[in-house]
Amino acid sequence: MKRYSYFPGCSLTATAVAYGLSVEAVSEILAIELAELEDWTCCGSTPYSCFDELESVCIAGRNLALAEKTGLDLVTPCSACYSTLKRADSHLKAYPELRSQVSEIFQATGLEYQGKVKVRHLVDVLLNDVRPEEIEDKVVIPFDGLRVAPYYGCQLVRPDSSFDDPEYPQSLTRLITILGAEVTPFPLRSRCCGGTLIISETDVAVSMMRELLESAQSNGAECIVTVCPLCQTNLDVYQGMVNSKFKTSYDLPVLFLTQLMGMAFGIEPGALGLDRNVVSPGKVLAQHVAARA
Amino acid sequence: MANQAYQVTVEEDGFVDEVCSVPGGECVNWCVQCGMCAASCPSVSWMDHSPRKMIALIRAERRQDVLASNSMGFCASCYLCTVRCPKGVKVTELMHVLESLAVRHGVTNGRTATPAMHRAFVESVKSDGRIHEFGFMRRFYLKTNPLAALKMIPLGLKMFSHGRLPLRAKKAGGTDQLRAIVKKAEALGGAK
Amino acid sequence: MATPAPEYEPRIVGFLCNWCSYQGADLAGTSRMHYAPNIRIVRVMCTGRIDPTFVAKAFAAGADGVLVAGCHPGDCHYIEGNYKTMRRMALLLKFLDQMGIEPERFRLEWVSASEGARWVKVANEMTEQVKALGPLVRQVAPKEAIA
Amino acid sequence: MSQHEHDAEPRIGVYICHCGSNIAGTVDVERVAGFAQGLDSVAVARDYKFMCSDPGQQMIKDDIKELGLNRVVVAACSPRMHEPTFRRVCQEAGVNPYLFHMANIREQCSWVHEEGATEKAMAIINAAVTRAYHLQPLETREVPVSPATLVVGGGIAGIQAALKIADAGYKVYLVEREPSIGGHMIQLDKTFPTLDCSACILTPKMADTGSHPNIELMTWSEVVDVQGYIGNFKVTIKKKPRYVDMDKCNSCGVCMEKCPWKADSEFDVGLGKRKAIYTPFPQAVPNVPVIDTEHCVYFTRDGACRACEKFCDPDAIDFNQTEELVDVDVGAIVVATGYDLMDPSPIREYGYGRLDNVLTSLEFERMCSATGPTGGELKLKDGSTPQSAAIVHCVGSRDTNYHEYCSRVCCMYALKYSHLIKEKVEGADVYQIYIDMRCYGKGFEEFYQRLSDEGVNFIRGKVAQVTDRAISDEEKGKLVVVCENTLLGSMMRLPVDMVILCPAMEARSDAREVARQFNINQGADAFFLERHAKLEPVATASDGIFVVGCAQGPKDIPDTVAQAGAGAAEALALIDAGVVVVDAATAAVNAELCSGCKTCLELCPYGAITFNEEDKVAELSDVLCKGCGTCVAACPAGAITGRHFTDQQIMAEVEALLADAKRPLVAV
Repeated sequence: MKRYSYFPGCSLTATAVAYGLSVEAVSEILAIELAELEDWTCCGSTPYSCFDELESVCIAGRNLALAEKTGLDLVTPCSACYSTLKRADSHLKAYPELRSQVSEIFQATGLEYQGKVKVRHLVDVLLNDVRPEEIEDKVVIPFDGLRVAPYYGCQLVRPDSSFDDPEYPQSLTRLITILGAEVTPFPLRSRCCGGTLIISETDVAVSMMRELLESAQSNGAECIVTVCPLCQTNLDVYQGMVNSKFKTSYDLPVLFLTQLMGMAFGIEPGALGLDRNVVSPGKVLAQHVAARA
Repeated sequence: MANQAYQVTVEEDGFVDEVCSVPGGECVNWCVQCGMCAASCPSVSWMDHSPRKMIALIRAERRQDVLASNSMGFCASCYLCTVRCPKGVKVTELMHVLESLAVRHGVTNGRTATPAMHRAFVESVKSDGRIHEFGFMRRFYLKTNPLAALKMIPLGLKMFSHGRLPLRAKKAGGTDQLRAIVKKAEALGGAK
Repeated sequence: MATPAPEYEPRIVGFLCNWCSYQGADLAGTSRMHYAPNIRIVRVMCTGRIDPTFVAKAFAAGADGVLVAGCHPGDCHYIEGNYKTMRRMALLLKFLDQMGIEPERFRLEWVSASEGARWVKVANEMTEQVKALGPLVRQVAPKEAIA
Repeated sequence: MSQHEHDAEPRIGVYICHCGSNIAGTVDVERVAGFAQGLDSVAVARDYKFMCSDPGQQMIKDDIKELGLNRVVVAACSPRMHEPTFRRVCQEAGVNPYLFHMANIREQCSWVHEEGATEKAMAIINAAVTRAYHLQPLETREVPVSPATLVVGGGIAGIQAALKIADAGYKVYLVEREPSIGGHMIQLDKTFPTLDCSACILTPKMADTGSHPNIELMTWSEVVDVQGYIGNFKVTIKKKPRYVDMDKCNSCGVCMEKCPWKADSEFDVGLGKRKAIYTPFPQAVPNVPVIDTEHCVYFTRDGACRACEKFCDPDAIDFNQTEELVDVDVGAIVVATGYDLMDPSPIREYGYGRLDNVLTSLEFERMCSATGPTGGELKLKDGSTPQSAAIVHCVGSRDTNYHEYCSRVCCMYALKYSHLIKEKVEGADVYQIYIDMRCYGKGFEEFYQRLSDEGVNFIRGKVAQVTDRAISDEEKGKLVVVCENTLLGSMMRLPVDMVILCPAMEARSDAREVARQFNINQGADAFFLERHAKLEPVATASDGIFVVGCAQGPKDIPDTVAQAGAGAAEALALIDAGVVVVDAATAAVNAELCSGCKTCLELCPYGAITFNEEDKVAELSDVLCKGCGTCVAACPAGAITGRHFTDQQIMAEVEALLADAKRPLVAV
């Protein structure tokens, strides 16, 4: 049983609730104990660091301080939280003045952070702690040749990825193929989906997404698999907007890696939140059910 | 002299120092103006000034031109510029730094809604400890562009019907401590 | 950043090999890098020359910390002197422990001729580390004290 | 015990150098001088602007005579800088040079500290004076120098150095690991800024090298071991089997015609083919082929084929040749091992190796060369002629993700390329995408001007991406180069037929092993480190071993040739002197104390210690001993002394260094 301190991140309680469900379902089968960090709050996130440096580091630092008490690695499935928490940790190490300010603030609220927490993304854990061989053993209903475009997005591998290439990441390939699925070429696999610009500068984000969907479809993908709540929301929920804006007809389900994994483990769809996907994956998955079960 | 025209618009000195004083800002001194960041940026075509030019303007002490530009508002934080920069400039970080400076100086830009979105986000975090997407989006749209809010209704419904948009916010356990921290940070010179 | 502070300033003796670390320290100078003045350097041709008693002597003479720096393993100007040092210093650490000298007061580092910045880092870290420990207080167990 | 039985009580002179303001700027030199004056056995302490100047040196000499000084301490720069100078001064004034000690208060004090510099300087000088007190006079020995020189590497640097030394009448062993000398230069087509043909100017030198009576050329060979010391190196060279008898072969080339087996040509960087028995290029020196055992079926399928053997009139083919080890004695070594061109494929966004028609500079040189795989024609993968090309500067150079340094030659050969392209393809569009044009050399700026007139498109920016993803019709089927025109502040997508990358020049992949073999240092950039960046540009950390050409750092042909000349001059100066002085600071065994435990024997890396079986004691050769002191520290009986670094001297230095520190408290 591997134990970790677990930081779901805000999205997993709402827009990406399916991610939260599938992560829990899958980790149970893989004997990963994810102990949810008590009283965790927002990671601080990009918007906050654009608003106020000190506050954003404090807010992220608070979660780090809580995690430090558990003595466990802090795992999050959310790429944005992952990069934000890592950023705060490295900022606190790189900038002494910031560190002293933050510790002053923390003292006043009975917190302390010594910089001992290792922030890790779920993908890192699956790849390097659980390891693909073990995951493969748990596959009961392999997909047969489901063609998947692995979408990494940005913040899983940038600015500083400890476990994959920042521009040509490979880590998902192995994790997807062991499920019996096929990985299609996807040149834009680590290009940006527009992130939060979808809210403030919708046109910009939507045109970025169009390129991604185009690249995925033209390379023969039947669905996109991602590990970032925001990427999934953008590509899934806003796919219709792309279609209406550019007169396209993309119909690409966008699944979380853990949803795909859960299916292969034989977990029933409801428990993986498949009903939460706006672009329904039902049809595509059905085509591969023949060979399954 | 030809560059007199520029001299007129040169702001009072100290902007470079100010940028450098914020964690992540010091890297403006390393830039060689090669434009790798600009050519790697997915949203550069929407920006008033490319990231490279932003650094040039900073070095020219053009505070107003920098802080009033929409460039930060179009940064998607994809960090492609950062990993490619041949001089190790953390361009994305810099964009965040500049936006926070704009907030501090109360400089706003009419042509990007991103800062308003960020503010709405921050307010949501401060009130509930976690981000409550529905509340935050509603707050944002109503503040910036109620019409857009209307356009968003079908989309919101779509998410709602898929159980992805809880309407009521749940206050997170750590909220009070978080607020205390923020208060202290503000006292220490964080943005109001 | 340099250290000078009102509080106590530790004395640290650095034994540096002539070919790598001493040159590295020189490079830090020619590049005008600044670091804590607490380290005072003794030049030897090779760390292999360093007799553990030198280190003991330094502590006895009032050093709060001792640093030994030589070529990176495999780069020794005398082929493998630094490997011998490595083994020797491992023993020394045990001895220091017996003498009630915290192991953190002693450090073995590899600094090459081109690593001026690394020398600065090592010197500053060592100073901070020893400063944190405070002045060297040699605890002598009663028995020894009598003997 | 006192070591002064023989000589008089120490009278020490201490000289504190201001070094202009380099030291005086941060160290209170007057105060330090006053402090020194008060130390035991110090007869005189002075401070002066520049101790290394003539008046400074004279001051020391006068004091030695007038005040009867018998020991000298100079507190100034690093001993690595001026110790030899002041040792000489002492000697000239009749004081044994080993009674001089140098206190480093510049590199390791005034330059690196602000507060506390003066105090530290005083501690350093106190230690220096104490050490000087305990110093003992030593006698240096002169040993003869073997009059030959080893030159490692047969590129333009090695060739030039070898010829200079050989012309001066001294023997040279020139070792080259490839089948022929010529190096990178012989692969180049034209040379900037004069545009003269590289081969045309190099082949005469290669021929001279091959035929020079004083040069023993060892191609297809590698240095495997280096022993000894300045003036007396013992070098072992491995001659790889050529399977062709050098003496019998008449270079007719029939074997190469008849050989049916092909492999990629290293010389044409994979753009062309060569046979399994081959000379890398027609003008090879020596013009004797080698058999590549990986592609020759005689070796892969034992005994098969033998075509070359059948058709060789002089019976030069000899499949039974074996590797040969040759030992040579040399007095000096010139390392001219050159550089590697960086493989740009890790820079994925440039598509090298993934996209057709993205070339490296070296590949383009071969394509331009009349002797190259395309006979000098520019050809795309599909055989057609490129109508447009983009030349990408700073690929892996000036980039902290790869190499921080500037490779120095790319700007100029890039300019040369635009000229060659326009010369070969009428009206071709050529784009230079650069960060800065660095045209610092003689005639370079003029060349830049000339090329600008030829209508090259200069775009200031760094290429972000080379892609084949077209977003418009005019981009279809082209390579698209993405960058910002930083002077216009506008984004560019340049559709071109060919992209030429200018990759960094980097240290040889085996530079680390070579550095260890010759006992020289590498810089942070992995190139070999010169002893002093300005004043000793070709000397290394090891006396008698010199480094020239691109092995020391990226440089163009003129600089390489100049440096090779410097290396030759250094080697000649050493050899011509005929003798070298060996440092007297070696170890010595005290036979009375030696217990014969033999601990020291296997410790010595130079086999300087032998065991005298009759007397059962260790004996030490002070010619072989390099004075590292490892045996001294290890001797359980304390029977070995490290001359000039005795326990007593070092202990005293340590104590004095801490004179101002309080003793550790003892808590019982």
